Amino acid sequence: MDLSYGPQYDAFRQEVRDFIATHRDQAPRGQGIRSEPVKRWQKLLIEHGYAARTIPVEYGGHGGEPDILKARIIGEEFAAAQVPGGLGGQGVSMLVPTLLELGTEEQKREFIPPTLAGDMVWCQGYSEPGAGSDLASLRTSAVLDGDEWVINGSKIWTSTAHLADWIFCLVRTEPDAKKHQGISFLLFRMDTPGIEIRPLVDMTMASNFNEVFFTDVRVPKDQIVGQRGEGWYVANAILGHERDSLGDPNASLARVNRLVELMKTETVDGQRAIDNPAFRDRLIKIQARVTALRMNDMRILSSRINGRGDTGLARLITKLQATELRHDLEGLGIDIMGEFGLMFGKGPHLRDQGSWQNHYMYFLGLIIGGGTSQIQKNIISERGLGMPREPKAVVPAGS
Amino acid sequence: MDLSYGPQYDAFRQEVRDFIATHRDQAPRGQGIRSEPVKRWQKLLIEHGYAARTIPVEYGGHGGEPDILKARIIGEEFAAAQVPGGLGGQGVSMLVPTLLELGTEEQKREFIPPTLAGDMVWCQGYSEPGAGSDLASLRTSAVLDGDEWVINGSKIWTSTAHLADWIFCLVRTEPDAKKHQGISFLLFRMDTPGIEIRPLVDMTMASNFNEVFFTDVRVPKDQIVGQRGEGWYVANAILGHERDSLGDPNASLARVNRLVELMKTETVDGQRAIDNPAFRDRLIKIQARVTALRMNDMRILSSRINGRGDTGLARLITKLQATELRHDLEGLGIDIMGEFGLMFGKGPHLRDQGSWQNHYMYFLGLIIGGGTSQIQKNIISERGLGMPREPKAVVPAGS
Amino acid sequence: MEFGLSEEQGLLRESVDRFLDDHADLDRVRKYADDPHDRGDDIWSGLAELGVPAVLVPETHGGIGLTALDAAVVAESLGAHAAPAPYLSTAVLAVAALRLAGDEAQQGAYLPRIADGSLRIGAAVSELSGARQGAAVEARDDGTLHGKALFVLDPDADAFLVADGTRRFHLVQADAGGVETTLLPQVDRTRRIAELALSGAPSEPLRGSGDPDVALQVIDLGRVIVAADTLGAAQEMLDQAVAYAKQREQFNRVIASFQAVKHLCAEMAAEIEPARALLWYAAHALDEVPDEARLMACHAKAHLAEVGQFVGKTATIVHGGMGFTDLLGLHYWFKRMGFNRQVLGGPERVREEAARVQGLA
Amino acid sequence: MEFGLSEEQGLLRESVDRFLDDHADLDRVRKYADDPHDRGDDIWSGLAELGVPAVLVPETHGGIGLTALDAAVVAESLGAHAAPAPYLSTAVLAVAALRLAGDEAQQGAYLPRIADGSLRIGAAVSELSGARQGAAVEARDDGTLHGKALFVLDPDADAFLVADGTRRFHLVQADAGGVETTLLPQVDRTRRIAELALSGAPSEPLRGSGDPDVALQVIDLGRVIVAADTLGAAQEMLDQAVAYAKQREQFNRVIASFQAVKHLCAEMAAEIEPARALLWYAAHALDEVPDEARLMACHAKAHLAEVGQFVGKTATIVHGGMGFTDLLGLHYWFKRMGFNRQVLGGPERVREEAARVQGLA
Repeated sequence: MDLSYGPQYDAFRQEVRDFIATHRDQAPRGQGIRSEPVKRWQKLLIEHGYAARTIPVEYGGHGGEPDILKARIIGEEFAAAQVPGGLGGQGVSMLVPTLLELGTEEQKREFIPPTLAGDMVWCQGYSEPGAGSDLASLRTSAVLDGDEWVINGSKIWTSTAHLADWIFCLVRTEPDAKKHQGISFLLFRMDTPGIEIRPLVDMTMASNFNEVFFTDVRVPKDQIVGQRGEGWYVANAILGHERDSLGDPNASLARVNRLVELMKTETVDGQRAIDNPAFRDRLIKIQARVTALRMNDMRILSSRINGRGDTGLARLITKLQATELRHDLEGLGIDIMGEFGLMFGKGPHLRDQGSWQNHYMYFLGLIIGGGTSQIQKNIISERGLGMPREPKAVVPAGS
Repeated sequence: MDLSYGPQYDAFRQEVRDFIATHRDQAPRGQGIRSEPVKRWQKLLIEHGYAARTIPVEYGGHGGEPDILKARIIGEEFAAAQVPGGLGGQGVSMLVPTLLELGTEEQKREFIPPTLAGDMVWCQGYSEPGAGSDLASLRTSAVLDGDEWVINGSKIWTSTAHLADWIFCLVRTEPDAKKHQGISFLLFRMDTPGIEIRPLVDMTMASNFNEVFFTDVRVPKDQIVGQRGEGWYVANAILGHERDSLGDPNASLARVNRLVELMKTETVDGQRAIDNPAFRDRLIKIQARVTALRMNDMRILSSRINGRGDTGLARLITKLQATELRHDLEGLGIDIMGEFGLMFGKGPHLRDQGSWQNHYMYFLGLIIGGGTSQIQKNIISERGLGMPREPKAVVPAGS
Repeated sequence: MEFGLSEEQGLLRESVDRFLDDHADLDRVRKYADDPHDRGDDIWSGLAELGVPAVLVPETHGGIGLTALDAAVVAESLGAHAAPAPYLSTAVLAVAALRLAGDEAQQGAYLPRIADGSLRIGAAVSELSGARQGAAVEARDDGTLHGKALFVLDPDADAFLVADGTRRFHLVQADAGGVETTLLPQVDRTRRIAELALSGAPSEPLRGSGDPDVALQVIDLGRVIVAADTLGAAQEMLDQAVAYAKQREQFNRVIASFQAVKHLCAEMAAEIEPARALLWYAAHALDEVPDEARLMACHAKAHLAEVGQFVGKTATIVHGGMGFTDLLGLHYWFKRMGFNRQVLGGPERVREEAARVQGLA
Repeated sequence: MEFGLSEEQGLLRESVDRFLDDHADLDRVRKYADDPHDRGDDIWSGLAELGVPAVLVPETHGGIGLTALDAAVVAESLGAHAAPAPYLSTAVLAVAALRLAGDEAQQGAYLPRIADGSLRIGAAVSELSGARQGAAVEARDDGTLHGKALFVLDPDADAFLVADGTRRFHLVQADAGGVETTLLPQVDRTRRIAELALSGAPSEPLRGSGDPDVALQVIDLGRVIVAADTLGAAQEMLDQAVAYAKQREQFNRVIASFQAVKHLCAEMAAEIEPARALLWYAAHALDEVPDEARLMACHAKAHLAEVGQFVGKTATIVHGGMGFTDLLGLHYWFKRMGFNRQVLGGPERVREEAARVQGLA
């Protein structure tokens, strides 16, 4: 066990700190994703290798060698300094890696540079109202008509649809093929005629998501990644990435620490929450779980760096445990405040901008989204423990 | 809501109390089930209608009218006075009601009177090592050879096999019929040649159960209840009774009260367990659950008395909740004692004869036995909530 | 012997259910949630026609003089519909305070108007079950009230029941001088709460509330009613989850046929059924088993809070992504149970009180 | 950077596993459990050949001077095999006490004999993590010990490490006058504990133990080792449950294909994996991160106690009736984790200590 990153990384960490100290004045402050400060900042980060670090120069990246620890250090230092890092979003985090792996040379040159530069914003069109956990049963269709795909159907949970220039979208192109084999991966502009976006209000009363409806949307034939019918495999080539990003253990740690502070100030009948032993017991239980997941994350990181394949189960359980833990943790925050914990929306007595209620619900959403806890348990038992899939059900004829 | 039993029942309760006060000297004290004091006491109870209350006189019972409240009062008063009630055991509680419902007149006259009198002791042969929750897949076979059934196979969890004169036993008599339809319900003597009994040690290190092996056991053809192939229905006619008897809420209440006493005397570093707020919080949580199940039980009782059919779900959940609750409750008892809670077997520092450890394990056994919690949840969702059975699996040919 | 609802109680429940099905459906609830000027008067006056505000008012004062269990039955229905109504404050807490501590004149003046639905009384009693820094009301000899009350139920009422720092009750007219309410936006938009600032507000003391046990009895009743609201909401969420699972298809099957989904629903039912019996008994005990009343009220409040939290989460999960959206409005029940968990004491504190009641703490 | 076991630690684990597979299988464990005269000498001497008792003994005293994490790796293997061995008492607690508080002569006298397996030392330290009425040891100026110690680990040892009421350590020979042990039959039959009555027993103080923190450091280490034992046992129970589910058929399918069974196994794995990382870090922190050592030891002890309880119950349920019987011996692991839950502090008390360590209580 050696938890130091080693001297060369200490030097790198110092570099990052120096960069932040020197340039932090130039960092954007709450401006929108298309604003000049944001784009300038992104450009600066790419130049220094703090964004798009491993993406080749010819596609607008920094062209550095992959280094998990450097990536981690960059993330840690920008977070600690509370300075925004490189652009995120589904274009950068999902489409770019997909194109790098499976796109044509033309596609890489056309789409990656503007995406990285912040000039081209993407949304993701995977989920459908009827499909849910059974993603592969999607029904949005694309039919070839001359040189164009004609798309009809709808998507749901498209988080930046109202801001996006383009969408990467799964559609059914081979209606007669088996479920997973009839899907293609298309790219098209969001201002194509026939696209309607409706914001989807969620239980936090925010519209973080949208529904997107397609009516005879016509898309050039060659805006496909991979071959016809390969869309499922294209999408899954990077789907694992998304799962890892939910329930960041360092965010949970920060949240526990905040909870401790809150417990020292919130009182009922003159008793501080931290002096209520039942609350304290719940706090320490949660603190141990947060610590365990942080260490689980360290173990996964270390295993990646050292090229070991011994943390398969540790990875598979992360989404399930991290989202459940955060939901519980935020719920404790509400409980220790009592009625103050109910406050939500703009008003007096709001603690931490109402974030305890907001996260409590948002993490319930994450327990469900990206594969519900039930699906996660299927995956853990099948891939992690080698237990058999459920036997195929006898489907009555005609269904 | 009217929780009084009414004046006529108050009078009845007084009668029972008077009986106990007058006769308690005659009650057996720990003697075996075949002993004279036990049989004399049983006879006295039947005469007064405190045992075999509703069973016709011609079969050795008291011949009273069914009255759920009187039955409850008898149970309450004998328990409160810590005086043994009428004989229990699988013969009295399971076979007798089965015979009353489905036995022939000859069978009733032959088997019920000696069973009630304590002269004929029974064990139950339902479960098999290979069958478990899937009781109907049992494989013990009975083949008709002339005027006799020839039985081969084995049974497990037969709790009084080593004490019993007779067994009521499910066997497969129609190997070609569908699973549930090939079973018959046979009665035979436990001293029939070819029967071997092996005690089954359980995790409490006691031998409360046995395995019973049958090798060419020959049984007269007419010792069958119901018709050939009807055994599954015969057995299920009364199987519901057993479920109700697990996790008696009044026993749980007594146990909580004992736990409170224990928490007042057990100390660590000079602090009584009851003064440890984390333990106290766990205690009150459990006390609420015990109260809820007691009230659930009252509701079921009331619904029976009043001939209502509105407590179907309340009944279905009882076994699941009561066994899990008792397991948790006994576990709290162990925790509040710390290392003293580990003590088991004859030795110093044993609290309550080691019953906390013993029950902790025994109720884990009850969570499993008589339909595991998983099976219970299937039943609750299907029968209670009308959710569909799992679709039939595609079974590969040949299996 | 009869453990359960009487035929009359069944009919009461049905009549309230039927009215709310028709007049407080989800669209109506959404409208209330979105419009701060909507007092839900149509709902309350309709409920008044059914006798809902009169449930606990004695017949001598124009009420129907029913029991706490009847009041709980109504609360179950309100919870099941996530219905906006000043029931807890007006029909329960204010009526109980007037019955226990009001003099004959006060009872005569207020109870009939509560009973017929024409008078709504908000409840500023939160400090009785847990006071916060800066929140306390002082009653001066001149009959004026000074100070601040937090988490006041139904701030758009005509008058307020106010508990002062000595656990005595007072009535204050909403339009009196020195009375100022500030809405506290909170997560459950089917109920409103506010901060009440009192600066020399003229008030009318309920003189019988010198006995400190009176305030506790009012809170006991309030806790049972809040727990009943959660019971109704939890049952509704389970019902919705089961119904949704039976029609939603995934992987070519209705999801109700998946063992994992079935077991989630079974676990909800297994929690709700005994909780219902506990709740009914706790309500019954308030009138009929005084020795157990306070303990049972604590058990019902704390236990239903936990059951409600479990069911709220689990029913949402059974609905999948649809549960997380506003489309089905499932979150109105989720948040209502979240509200119920905290008002009149969160579960940890109420359990500690249950221990104290038994002499264990 | 390397979070996890080194290659050497992997080999250490393998070598202990292999030995215990062969020489402490379930039959051997049963024999130990059934025969009070069986000290498991064959197992301990075999482990000694592998260096197990020497793990924490410095090289200068004939040991191999490894880290707390190495010691935890060994404990995992012992837990996984439910192996009877005086590891916690002799190789961990006594060695730690001698290293921290023994003088050079004492270290020279005892550590080499511990390291080669020839000296077994029982541990009478339970009062350090929670004293019971009547249990306390007093050390008199004449070097004799008086009083009673409860829950003494490995009572059939050659000598005892005894903590007195001032948290100082002493060594007492088992065959000295005034030393009497009474076996305390308990549920986990893979370990033995006793009551130790000391009436003027001659003893040898560990003079460095005047610093009260020394005793706490010994307990910290002991807690991590106990938690590691639970981790090993929990993983073994999960492995057995999965293996059983894959071969046991019900309703014409292996039960491993039922979603309910799969989810139970997934839940166990989901608890065990992060607990493993926590445990490893807690062990690492004992040597390398002194600021966090005590808190992490508390977290590891309390959290593994809860994980162990969950896995013990769940793995038994997956086995159905077979899990309740003695046939597969599954209960040996169940009870071992039950024992680990209580020794050196139950979870509630250890969590309270974790709060105190952080200044929160």
